[in-house]
Amino acid sequence: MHYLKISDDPINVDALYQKLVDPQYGGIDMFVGTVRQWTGSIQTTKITYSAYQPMAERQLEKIAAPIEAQGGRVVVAHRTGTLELTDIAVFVGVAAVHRAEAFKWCQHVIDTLKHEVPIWKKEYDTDKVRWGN
Amino acid sequence: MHYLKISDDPINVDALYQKLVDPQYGGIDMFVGTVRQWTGSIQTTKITYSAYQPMAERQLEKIAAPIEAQGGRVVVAHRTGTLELTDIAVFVGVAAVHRAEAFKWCQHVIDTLKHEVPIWKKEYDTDKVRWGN
Amino acid sequence: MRVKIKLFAFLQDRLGSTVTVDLSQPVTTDDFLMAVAQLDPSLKSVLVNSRIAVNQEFVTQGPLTITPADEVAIIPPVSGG
Amino acid sequence: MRVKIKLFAFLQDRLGSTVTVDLSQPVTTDDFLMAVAQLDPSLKSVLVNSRIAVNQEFVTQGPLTITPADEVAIIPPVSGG
Repeated sequence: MHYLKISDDPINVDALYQKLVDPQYGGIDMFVGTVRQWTGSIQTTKITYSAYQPMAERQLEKIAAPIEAQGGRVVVAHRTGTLELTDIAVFVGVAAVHRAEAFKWCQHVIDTLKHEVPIWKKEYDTDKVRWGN
Repeated sequence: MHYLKISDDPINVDALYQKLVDPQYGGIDMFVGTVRQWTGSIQTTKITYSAYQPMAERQLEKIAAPIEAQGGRVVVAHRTGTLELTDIAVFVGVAAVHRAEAFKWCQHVIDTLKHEVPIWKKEYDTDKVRWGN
Repeated sequence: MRVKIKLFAFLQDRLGSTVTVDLSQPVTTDDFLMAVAQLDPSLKSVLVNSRIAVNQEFVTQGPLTITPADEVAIIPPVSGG
Repeated sequence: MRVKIKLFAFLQDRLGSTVTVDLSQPVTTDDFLMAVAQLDPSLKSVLVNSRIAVNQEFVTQGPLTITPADEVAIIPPVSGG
């Protein structure tokens, strides 16, 4: 039942929320990562995301599988391409019977994604271009 | 900047998400509580929420204030009236510079709401009507 | 002194949205709860788990001095969210 | 044996989306990284923090036997999310 997608398409929060709705669930936690303007004194103007797309979707599959095996539902969307300030880079949503699991699993997915999923950002800052964090 | 509302109006995830978007933030965590069908062997058909509305909004204000003082933004909406299965009872969204704070604060708001905000549910189950949890 | 008390949830289903009780000042939170329990002893188990709000703020046990302008409410265990 | 390696992110900006290197079997992950480092020694600091994927799965150090059908990629530190 999960939905894991890496694409150039803009991310629509409401459409992804709808995929998590089910009478069996009572708690849905959603994390949205957006393009932030300031990191200390560094000013970002845009970010380009690229991915090793088929591997990235396989890695997401591995992160989602144990959560789904425990009865949760996982929805992840990650943008590629060029994003402006406030654009959504990533959406992670987890639906669960109870809220504590929804929070725990959602945080686990985004934390793991940031280490194990081959996606990279090229950040255009006013002083220079930076790869990664 | 926070938005705290208790009302009979249906909750629109996208409209509330938009209130959290700001170039200063990079992480937005949103919790949505929906009407669940099964609690063990008890089957719920609908829930009516009622509130001591002005006090409930004051209590939400107290929960949000320290988070906003630390730079976050808090958006909470809670329904009153009769809700069917999968309807949204509560939306809690927190925007922060970094994701760890967004998660921590969002969970804090919903956990505290469930103890300190005068809202009550009357649950219509197939076997009987139950007040509270 | 006659004090009007707002009721909610299960208490409101049983006794209506307000009750009026006689109390002597100063009043403890237990005095409010016990005055309502006298109206319907079957509510005692809910009342012992309830809190008191005066002017939309939770109050600790008291003693409190209440004026007719004050808004007093009994807050049974909440179950929002 | 000649092996085609996919590159991403900063490495791709510098060397293009694939490079071909000569390696003798069996191969360790360090062999892949060092072969690319020889093409541009300034990339060494990124390469030492990179991982190897074979057929879209991370692999540990090896030794590995690679066939022409295998898809080999160097995965620099990821920064999605």
